[in-house]
Amino acid sequence: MIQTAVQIALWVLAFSIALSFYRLAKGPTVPDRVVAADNIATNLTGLFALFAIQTGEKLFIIAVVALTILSFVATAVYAKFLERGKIIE
Amino acid sequence: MIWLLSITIGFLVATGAYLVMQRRLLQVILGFSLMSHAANVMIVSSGWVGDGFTPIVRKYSDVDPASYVDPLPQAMVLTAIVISFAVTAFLLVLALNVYKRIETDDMDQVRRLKG
Amino acid sequence: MNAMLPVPVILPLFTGIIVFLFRRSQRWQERISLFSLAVNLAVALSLLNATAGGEMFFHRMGLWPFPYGIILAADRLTGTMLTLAAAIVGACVVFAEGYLSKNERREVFHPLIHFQLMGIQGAFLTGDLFNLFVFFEVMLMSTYALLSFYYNLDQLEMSFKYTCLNLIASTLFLVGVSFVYAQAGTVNMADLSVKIRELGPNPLMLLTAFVFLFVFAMKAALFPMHLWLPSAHSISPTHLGAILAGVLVKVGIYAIIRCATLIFPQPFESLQPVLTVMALTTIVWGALGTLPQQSLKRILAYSTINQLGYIAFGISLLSPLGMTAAVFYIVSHALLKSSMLLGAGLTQKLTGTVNLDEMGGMMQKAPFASTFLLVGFMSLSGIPPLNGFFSKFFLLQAGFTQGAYLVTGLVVLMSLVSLYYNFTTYQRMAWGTGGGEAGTAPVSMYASVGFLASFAVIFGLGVPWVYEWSQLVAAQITRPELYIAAMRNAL
Amino acid sequence: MSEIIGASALLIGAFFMFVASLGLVRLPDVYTRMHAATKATTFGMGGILIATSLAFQDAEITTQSLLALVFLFLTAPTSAHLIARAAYKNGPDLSSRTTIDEYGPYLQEMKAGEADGPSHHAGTENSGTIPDNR
Amino acid sequence: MPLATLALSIAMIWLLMRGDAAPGNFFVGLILAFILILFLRRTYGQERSFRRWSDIVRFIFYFTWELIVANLQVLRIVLSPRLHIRPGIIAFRTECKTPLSVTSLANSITLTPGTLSVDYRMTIPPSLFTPSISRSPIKCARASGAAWKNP
Amino acid sequence: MRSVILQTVAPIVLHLTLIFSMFLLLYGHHQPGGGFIAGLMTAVGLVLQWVAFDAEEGERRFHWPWEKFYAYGLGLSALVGVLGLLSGAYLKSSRFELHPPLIGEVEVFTAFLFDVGVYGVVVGVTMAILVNLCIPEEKPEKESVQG
Repeated sequence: MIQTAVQIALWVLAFSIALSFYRLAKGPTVPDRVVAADNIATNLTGLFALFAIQTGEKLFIIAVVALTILSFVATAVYAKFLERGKIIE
Repeated sequence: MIWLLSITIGFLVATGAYLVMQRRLLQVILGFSLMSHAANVMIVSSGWVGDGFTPIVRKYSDVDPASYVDPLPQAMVLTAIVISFAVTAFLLVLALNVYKRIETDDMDQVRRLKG
Repeated sequence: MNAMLPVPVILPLFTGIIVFLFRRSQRWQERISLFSLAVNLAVALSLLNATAGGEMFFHRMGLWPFPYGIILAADRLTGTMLTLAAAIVGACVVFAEGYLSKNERREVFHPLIHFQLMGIQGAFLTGDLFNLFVFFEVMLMSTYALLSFYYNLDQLEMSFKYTCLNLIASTLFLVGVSFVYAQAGTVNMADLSVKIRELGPNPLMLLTAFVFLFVFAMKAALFPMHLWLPSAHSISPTHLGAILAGVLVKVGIYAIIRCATLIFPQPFESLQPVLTVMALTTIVWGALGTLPQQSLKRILAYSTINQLGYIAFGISLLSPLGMTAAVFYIVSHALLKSSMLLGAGLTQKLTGTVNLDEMGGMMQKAPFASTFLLVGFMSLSGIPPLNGFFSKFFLLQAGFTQGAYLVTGLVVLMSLVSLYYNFTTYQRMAWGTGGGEAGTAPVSMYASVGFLASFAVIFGLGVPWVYEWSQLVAAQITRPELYIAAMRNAL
Repeated sequence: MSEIIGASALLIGAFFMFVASLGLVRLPDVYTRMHAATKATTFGMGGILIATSLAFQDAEITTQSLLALVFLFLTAPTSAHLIARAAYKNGPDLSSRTTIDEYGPYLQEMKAGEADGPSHHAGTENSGTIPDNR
Repeated sequence: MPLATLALSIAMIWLLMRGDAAPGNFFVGLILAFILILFLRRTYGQERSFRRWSDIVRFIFYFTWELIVANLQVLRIVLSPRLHIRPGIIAFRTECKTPLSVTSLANSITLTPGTLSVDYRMTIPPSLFTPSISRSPIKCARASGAAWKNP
Repeated sequence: MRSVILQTVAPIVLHLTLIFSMFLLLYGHHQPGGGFIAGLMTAVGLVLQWVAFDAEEGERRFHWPWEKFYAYGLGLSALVGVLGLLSGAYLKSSRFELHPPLIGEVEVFTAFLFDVGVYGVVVGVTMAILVNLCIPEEKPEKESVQG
């Protein structure tokens, strides 16, 4: 039951990552691309959680936490860079 | 699976090689780090990847030892990642110093300014 | 003795840390550093003594079972190279004490040089391919930092170039390791040797061996990858140039020897023409490259390339005789070239320049320094009583014995070119005219140059013993089954 | 029972992640795209993490995914705010459907204020002007 | 927040992370909290305030409901064949003055229907700039903003 | 321009990150995790502070001696290796069981101390690089005598 759901969800997430990649490639402005990249990162976090359910491996949950932190810091840094042209004032 | 890895490695190397041939120092550094990632993926794929379990032996687990992924390449990759991290950081410091000196990170400009 | 094997790795590591913590007090930094280098030399000598009888030593880090874990191994070649490294680095540090004026970024110099020494000695000691990579990287990383020592633009650019080239080499090294691991399933050198022999000749293994040859040739500055060497020698501080020429490139040569004899003996037989062509091109390029140079250091750098070609030629013969000549050449060239680069640094300190035409008349102004350089140049050009003659002589002997007449003839021709450039260089430097007054230099600088230069004479007079030792080393390394059996027995 | 709930939470979560990406593609400008991306991905991740804790039935996993969730709710809006602000300052690029922009005048005022020196902005509450339908 | 509360909550988070409520773990968490506070002591300013617990619980329920509504709205907008949106950036007054309250307001507004926060104006009157996705939620946002009292 | 929202969130995230990195460091000998990842996590949290506030404020808030972090970290790791030499070979890990009051049984491996050393090295090196990158120190140019 849940394994079937995981299979479906994996495909859905893969497709949504592909859509985000479209925005990442096309995005008329740089902020568009940043939003797309952030979205891809969140989707990847979701994928990690799905892998955790699929394989029964608890470690992936820790990876989820770590990835969340990393993607937030990356986005913050990128936004800062966009705004000022430098990261640390 | 092995096809996916091969394509990934090829893509990383191609992108890295393209970036390495640019004039800007930052792009060169990015290219090198991409290429080292390609090498890392290659090492991982030299062990058995496939459908194996993560190579962590737990108490009371009844998993057949043969179905674990080979852990040695992963240990090696960890070391290699640390090393490439350090080298990339060093290169960034170098590039920043060049930039501070002459206000550009374009290699052609560097040569011209040096005369 | 087995328990002593980690010492050449741990000792520089600890010294580096302690010296770093003592960076406020330069006097203590010097004392600790020199003391540690002396102990290191003693350890290396005792290792040399212990391996002399043909015994091999192994140390398993963390007591992991045989094919896994980190293994340190020592045979005669290791002992020789360790002693060389300890002596040359020690002399260079003594030299640097005088060369660097006070407060000139010493707080980074001492720690970095010890980390570099750790990498070098680890690379000589390690018994598996992956740790060779790790120690290479430790060594290279401190070299990168040392190359950009004064942070001026030339050094930054050169350091960037050197780092990029070595990054390519490191990436390829990893690729090679992954090839090896995918085929043989191990990275331990002795284990690999057995497994590769079992696998038999196949194209992929040939490719792997070629990748490794390329990687190590980059470190050893053989032909297609030699371009970094001249600028690295001439722009970096002299003591680092001496370590580069004396030890660092020898690490690459050492790795090629290990590959050719122990790990990939069969693929290297197929690769022999490649190696020979590389060696010859290096010889020609190095010899001809010296001719248009104005700077003493650049001439020495091209001469280093030239000499590395000779060593590679010796290895490319892939016979005990050629290996003997190569080992003899390594030993004599390491001591000789580092002494000459230090001598160049000494004249630079005295006259403030390395441009030959601006020196002029060094023989009157600085008799000691130019005498040391005279010994070096005479030895390099192959004047009989000095060791340079014998190293070339044994090489040619090996070449002719194996019937490689055409190739060896080319080598003879190129040694005539080197005779020419060595004499013109010395003539321009020592007897020319022009140039300003010579300054003074501390005694420690003279002492370190003299210490290294004296080996040219000592080895020249004591050729039989050195040659006999080289034969012993070559006899051991050309029979990999000894190494494998010893490792299996010990572990 | 818990399996059914877990599976449906998983599917709902994945569906909302998909909606976010679709919104990213369909909507006209950065700000509206960010609406979709921020809200729907946060909600979707919530669904997936709840499903994870239901699937494992393990205290450690439950608490860890709860932590990840808290983290996500803390960081996702913040990063949206940062990107939105950076995007506006990089050139507003509002879509042609935009009806009102009260932020632009404020920014100009700030710039003028920085040029004139610090001053209090009293009574700027209604300074936002409603532009014509562009 | 007083340091004791901070230490306790760090220990609680530690327990959450370990997923094992053994007393030993709790003490390890306390020791960790002590070390962290020791290292971070320079970063703690004066301003720390805390809402009442009942308010927080009420807020969480309200927020969850709003989150679901917001997502349904996004769903409707994205999946409808024609885009029924009239976006705009509006400023609305708040009574929040401390950074913590502003942050929590801004972050929760981002996740509730129709709005996103761009910037906050600390000058008088404090107001929050929110790009909204359609015209009607502007009122909604003003309403929900008004619901926020200064804690 | 600074952001009030980011400046409020950043310290909270720092706390969470530090706890999480401690969790990674102490996760246990039989589990993955360890010094390197934990150090990187800590460094990420600290970098966020530098981003949210400016460099001077970051320096003021975190006036920690980064170079000592990596010197002592490296020393600790190497020392653990020497301790292993006492029980057989370099880097040999040995196991202790401690019974500290209030905490209960703790299984300690000397490899854990090695990890702590690695943690120090990673945090120290990363932050030292960061601090040196963002505070431009105008050194007088020292030209070497060159050839």
